[in-house]
Amino acid sequence: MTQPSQTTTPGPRAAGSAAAGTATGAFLEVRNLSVKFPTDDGVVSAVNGMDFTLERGQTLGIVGESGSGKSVTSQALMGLLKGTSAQVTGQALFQGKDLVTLPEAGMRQLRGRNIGMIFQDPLSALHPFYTVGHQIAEAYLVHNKASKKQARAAAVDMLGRVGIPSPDMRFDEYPHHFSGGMRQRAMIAMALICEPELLIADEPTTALDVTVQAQILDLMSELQQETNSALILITHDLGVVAEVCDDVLVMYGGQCVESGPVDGIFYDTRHPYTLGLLKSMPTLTTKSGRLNPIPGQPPSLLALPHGCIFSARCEYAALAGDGVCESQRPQFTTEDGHGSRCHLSSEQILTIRNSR
Amino acid sequence: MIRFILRRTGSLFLLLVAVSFITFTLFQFGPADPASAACGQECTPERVQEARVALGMDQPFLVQYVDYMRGLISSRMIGAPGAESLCQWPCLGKSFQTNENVSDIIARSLPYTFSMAIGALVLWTLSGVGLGLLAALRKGSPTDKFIVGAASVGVSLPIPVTGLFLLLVFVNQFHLLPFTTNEINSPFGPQGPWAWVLNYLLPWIALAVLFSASYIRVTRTNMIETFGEDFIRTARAKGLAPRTVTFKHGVRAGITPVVTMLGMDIGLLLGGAVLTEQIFSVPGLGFTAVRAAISGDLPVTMAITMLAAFFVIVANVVVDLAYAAIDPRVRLQ
Amino acid sequence: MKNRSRALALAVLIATAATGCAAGQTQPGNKPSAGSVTELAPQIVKSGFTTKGGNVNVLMSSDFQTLDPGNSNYVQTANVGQLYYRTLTMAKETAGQPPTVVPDLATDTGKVSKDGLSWTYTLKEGIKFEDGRPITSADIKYGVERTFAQDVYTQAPQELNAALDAGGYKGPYKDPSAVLKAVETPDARTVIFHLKKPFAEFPALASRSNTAPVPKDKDTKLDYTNHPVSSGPYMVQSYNRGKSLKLVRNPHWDPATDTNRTALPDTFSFSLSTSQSTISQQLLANSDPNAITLDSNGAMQTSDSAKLADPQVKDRVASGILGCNDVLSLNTEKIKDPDVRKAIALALDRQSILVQYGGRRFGELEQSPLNSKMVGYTDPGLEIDPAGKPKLEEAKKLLEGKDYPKTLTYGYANNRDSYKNTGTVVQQNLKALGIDVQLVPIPAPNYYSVLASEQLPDMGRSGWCGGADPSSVRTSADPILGPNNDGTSYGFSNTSRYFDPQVSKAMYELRNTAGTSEELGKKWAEEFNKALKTYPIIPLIRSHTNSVVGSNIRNAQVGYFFGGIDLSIVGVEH
Amino acid sequence: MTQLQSPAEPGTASAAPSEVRPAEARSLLATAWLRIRRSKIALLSLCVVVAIMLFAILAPVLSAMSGNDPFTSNTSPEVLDDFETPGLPLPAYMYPSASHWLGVEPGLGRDLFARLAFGGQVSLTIALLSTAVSVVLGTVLGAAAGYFGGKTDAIISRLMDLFLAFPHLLLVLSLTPILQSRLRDTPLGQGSFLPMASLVIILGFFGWAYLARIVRGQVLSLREREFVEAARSFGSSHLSILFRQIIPNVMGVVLVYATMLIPTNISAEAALSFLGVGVKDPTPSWGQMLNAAQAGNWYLSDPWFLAVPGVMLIVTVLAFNLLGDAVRDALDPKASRH
Repeated sequence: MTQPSQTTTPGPRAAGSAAAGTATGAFLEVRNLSVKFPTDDGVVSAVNGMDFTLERGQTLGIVGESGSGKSVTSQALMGLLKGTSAQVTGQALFQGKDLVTLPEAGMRQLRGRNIGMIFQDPLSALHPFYTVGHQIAEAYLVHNKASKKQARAAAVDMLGRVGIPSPDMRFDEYPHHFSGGMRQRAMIAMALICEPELLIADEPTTALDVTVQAQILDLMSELQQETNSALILITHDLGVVAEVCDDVLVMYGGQCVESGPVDGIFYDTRHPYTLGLLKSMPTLTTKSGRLNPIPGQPPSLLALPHGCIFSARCEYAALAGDGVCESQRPQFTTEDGHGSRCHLSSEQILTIRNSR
Repeated sequence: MIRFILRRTGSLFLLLVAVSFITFTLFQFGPADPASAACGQECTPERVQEARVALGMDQPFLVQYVDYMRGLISSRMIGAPGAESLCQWPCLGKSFQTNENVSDIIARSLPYTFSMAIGALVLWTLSGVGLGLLAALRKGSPTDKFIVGAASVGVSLPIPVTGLFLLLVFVNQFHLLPFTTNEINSPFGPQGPWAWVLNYLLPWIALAVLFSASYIRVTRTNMIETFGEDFIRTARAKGLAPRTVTFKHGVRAGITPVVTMLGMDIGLLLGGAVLTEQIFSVPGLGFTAVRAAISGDLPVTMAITMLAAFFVIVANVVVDLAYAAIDPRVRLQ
Repeated sequence: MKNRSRALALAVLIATAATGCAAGQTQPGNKPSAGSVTELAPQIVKSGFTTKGGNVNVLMSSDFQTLDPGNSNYVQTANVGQLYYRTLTMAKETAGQPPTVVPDLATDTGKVSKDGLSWTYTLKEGIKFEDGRPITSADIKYGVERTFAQDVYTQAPQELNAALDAGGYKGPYKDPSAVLKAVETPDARTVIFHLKKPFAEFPALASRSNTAPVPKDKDTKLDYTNHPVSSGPYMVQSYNRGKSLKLVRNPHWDPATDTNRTALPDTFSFSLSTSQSTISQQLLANSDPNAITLDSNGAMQTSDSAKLADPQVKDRVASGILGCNDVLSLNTEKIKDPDVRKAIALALDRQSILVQYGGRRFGELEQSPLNSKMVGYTDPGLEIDPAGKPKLEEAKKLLEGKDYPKTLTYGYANNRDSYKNTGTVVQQNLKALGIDVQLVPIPAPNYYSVLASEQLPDMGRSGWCGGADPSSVRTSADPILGPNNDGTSYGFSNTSRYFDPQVSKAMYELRNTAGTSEELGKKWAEEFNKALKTYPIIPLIRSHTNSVVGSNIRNAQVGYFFGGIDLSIVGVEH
Repeated sequence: MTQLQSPAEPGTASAAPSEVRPAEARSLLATAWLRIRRSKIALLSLCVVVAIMLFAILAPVLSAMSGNDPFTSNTSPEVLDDFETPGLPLPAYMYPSASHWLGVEPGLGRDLFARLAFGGQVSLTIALLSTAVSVVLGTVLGAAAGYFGGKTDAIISRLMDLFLAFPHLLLVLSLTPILQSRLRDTPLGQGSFLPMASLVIILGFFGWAYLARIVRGQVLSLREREFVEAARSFGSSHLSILFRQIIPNVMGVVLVYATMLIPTNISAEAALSFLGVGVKDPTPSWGQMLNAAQAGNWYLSDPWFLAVPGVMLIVTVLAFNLLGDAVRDALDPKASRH
């Protein structure tokens, strides 16, 4: 990574648009996706109108603080919210099928085979009572007509591919016998055993230590290239994003506040929140860069503000004038495949960026 | 594993010694004097003294205790000088009331207690776990609310009230069920399994209502918690069928606290369901123990108390082993 | 549950279960005016039956404490014992009457020497044990010897032994060389008993189970209960403790030697663990036409009493008065003034107490703990109302200007509600006299030893079942209010601690007086009534028993002494 | 010091889901109260509990209003049948009427309303006091075991094992008469105090082990927390740390357990008195009334006699149970979210 420059030069991999365009026939197209949870205390609006598209071979990073709705988005895509009290609206077209309206039975066919998912904490995400191998073979058996022996062979092979030494022996071990990194490799093996076209990784490295993080990220990139699958990487670690992603989507309060090619986000930042995120990174060159919270509290999802969701914490809200930030929700405006949701003009943003 | 079992057996032994010693000691301070109970209205001090000899109560306290405990290790002679008789191992003494071997009394009472325990157990486990699971799966639905409400009422039903109510309605008023008879104490008896079921149905229901209510609550809470676990999400993300997710991944993990509870309850119940046996006149261990406690029959009280404690402790060990079978993480230790 | 304790000690009988009734006389619906019911006629179910054969099912809520005649103080054992052991004489039951003493193994009820100190019995010929061996005088003597080993047999009956001049004899076990000189066996058919003092009722003592023959080589000591060797019409075929007992005919029993037992059924099957409520429901519903019960009070619960008048049930109720009665015993050392004791007696609402015992079907109010059927009985003429109504004004008048205890304790055995409830009624009644009564529960098994100890409550319910000879005044009067062995103080079972220099001395002297039962009975009754008029005890309830039997059962009578169906004459239609 | 205490976050309160509401630093009890107020069932059960308490407390007043007391018997033939079923109340007296609000009992003809009210006093006093005994014993012993560790812990833990393994009811059955005979000559053993004192001691003594186990677990983790470390470094004594730092921080768990223990103890009193070893006539308690209903099979001919204490007992236990659930949900949101 070099120093951020002011010129926006979309990287070669940023061909696909992350904007709200109508790229009909896209591999994955999400339109106006919203998720609400009714609770005792009122309706929690976790995701409020997400739009993005993704093509095979691409990696999309979704970034945001905890509670910004990124995990809920991924779960909505996996159909994991079906059968719960969550209300999911909008569209998520995956190879033409709408994942939002697809019934559970249909969704189940896709899960694991077409869409794989890697979870944050592999220790809790793996079943403690079954061997690692069993759990991977099980994933294989759901979608393949195969004998247990074949499933075992496939699982052992996969364990080997994700870099687990003597996989045949480790097959019969339990998750608690594995180290953290090994467990995450096993998780990845499980997610990839049916070679899905779309892989969603929900904070895959958060629970791991730094050296292992890098190995896991490398492994994921490698495997993605091998299978030419699409990858959604959910993280709050901008370092990870910079390293792996083609496009980036920044979430705040259940909304996308900025999205675009990775270089654009880093060097042509267009939203004060993203700026804040970047500013809070100690240095971009260290991989351990964690987000230090921006002053103030994230908005209550029970009652979102009428104006810009970020206005309460935005240092520059006054610059827009007329209290427009407090009263009016800004539109998502796209320019060169790089969009943001802010009342400030690009000049004002530029000034702010330069003044840092 | 062997060390684990050895250690548990060791502590089991110590606990039993403690339990027996406490029971034995307490009895010495009891208001009921078995010796003077033996001769009733003509209890001259001389006769009481003779009765003490007959019951072996003329010996010092510790000698009595050691003698009693010796019977657990080998056969021993019991009785007044010149009229001793052999008490076969395991010797739990002889009843002050009938001079019967206590082990025979216990052997006689056990089938009743087993009959009570088994049926109630099956009834409440099936209904408790089943309804708890159903409520967890339908969380928030009217079904769930109804089950939770019924469970709240269920745990609040004291056995004496339910027991007497069941007797009043089913036996006395509407003659739907026969009076419990002590002739039946196993499903393999001459009267057949159906008579056995009818005979014990009311006590089973009285027990099961209370127990299944708490099983519903524990199952529901644990299953809801388990269904919220990450590994359930993982299982769904693999594309597993809901049934597989629920039972193979969910129930297996969520059922462990229920297994613990079940083990402890079995242990408790095998020691005799005192209240239920009393209300339905089932001469199991609890019933026998109450009779013995009232009439000052120390050997019987002692033996049943120890046996009950033994069941609880063994149940503890079995629960631990079951845990190890269910949860591989426990095997490590 | 309430009637669990069937430990009716035989000789100096404890009345723990003291209930009875006779439904015969009173018509349901026609409420008798208070006081009109003095005694209810006994009812025998279908008497005059003579057909042999069949099986009788005897339902019991728990096992016999013992079947060993040498270790039994229990009426149930005595009742079933008629079937498998015989004694020198026998107390033959007649419903509603004290039993009559008749010869059994002996040819007569005993020949007394002139000084009244020796009784001689001659055994009948042809009497045999179940193994065919003839019964000899040695077997009788050994039976008596065993009952001296009280350190082995805690329930060994002692009335006979107490009368014998036995020295310090302690039974055949501890010191096998010791000899019981008080019983002599000059030949195989003669038994002579030597007494300390004359005892006119000795034939009744000879009917006690002490004189049941026990073959020495078959004595298994405490295990003898598992198979007592039969000398009677039936023998033990199988005995499953706590569950069942089966008696079958003893082939060596010769009916020619035994006119007391009709022994009609071929077998008796005892079920030993059916709950009381089940027994009463089964009998009321006639679900087993061959069934009877030996449980006290016919296993009836208080609330079952209304069903006894049911037409389906009425003809199957055997009922009769019992020898047992309950009194309220006052501690005369605490309540010294006879007027105060009389005031307490007058203030009692005995009718309410009867209700606590289950009402008129289960007992009747009595004016004396002695029974008018006893030989030599006279009425004491107490001023308590025969109908049980309190005489509060008279009571208050008696107390005027007196200094009397303002708080008293009432002790009761904690095994029956009627005892406790009696206390509640007493508490209520005495409140009117300004006396505060506290109820003190006492563990039932130790009740009488507490009454004999320093913890004696000021008042207590006490029971009495007729003594060694239920037809004799003496064997009741002496233990209830008599002095101790040397005449210097109150006697051991005299729970009111009554001791009057004159009256007690007279009683003491009567003990040494020889004479017929009738002569002595009158004298005893006279002294006893003198004592009674100072109200050391207040007569309460005489018990009745109702025992419902199955519809095939014949000759069912309730024994005055046994309180249950008399097994020696019962029969069954088959 | 005070500052160190205030952020006390006793494990239970920290679980407020961050997606729902910002974690505001509300006090434990205030939060709990807010939650209880929001639940209709919790409010209703609270009202019922308060009403039952008042009923018991006001027993002398209420029964005086009805013109009866719990001890006066009335066995006159106008009240109780004296022939067909001797002792059974005549219909006019069996059921509620103006003179006897809940009718009279069979056998002795005492006023059922007065006995129910006074019985409530006895039953509830026993349940509350024995709960208090268990809670104090359990908290102190559990906290001591967790805090001091080592030998203290070993001894207390073994003791807990022993208490949990013992067949309680059997032991209590043989223990209660012993205790009662010991207490008889002490001030505690006078009149109706006797059964109450013995039951309080026995139920209290047998209820602590389970709570102690829970508290011990909590304290084990608390012990390593900063504020305890800090107090220790300031040189506070063990006792002061135990009572000022540790125990206040386990009060949430203790409160939850206590509210659940009350109905258990109400049932236990009923069970023991029913078996005849607890409260005995003439002292009324709900268990004693059940015992009286079963004695002589009265409940078969007079079911109302069983219904009065039975329904009262069920309603009370149910109300306390529901309240206990509400308190637990309120204090332990992790459990309540389900």
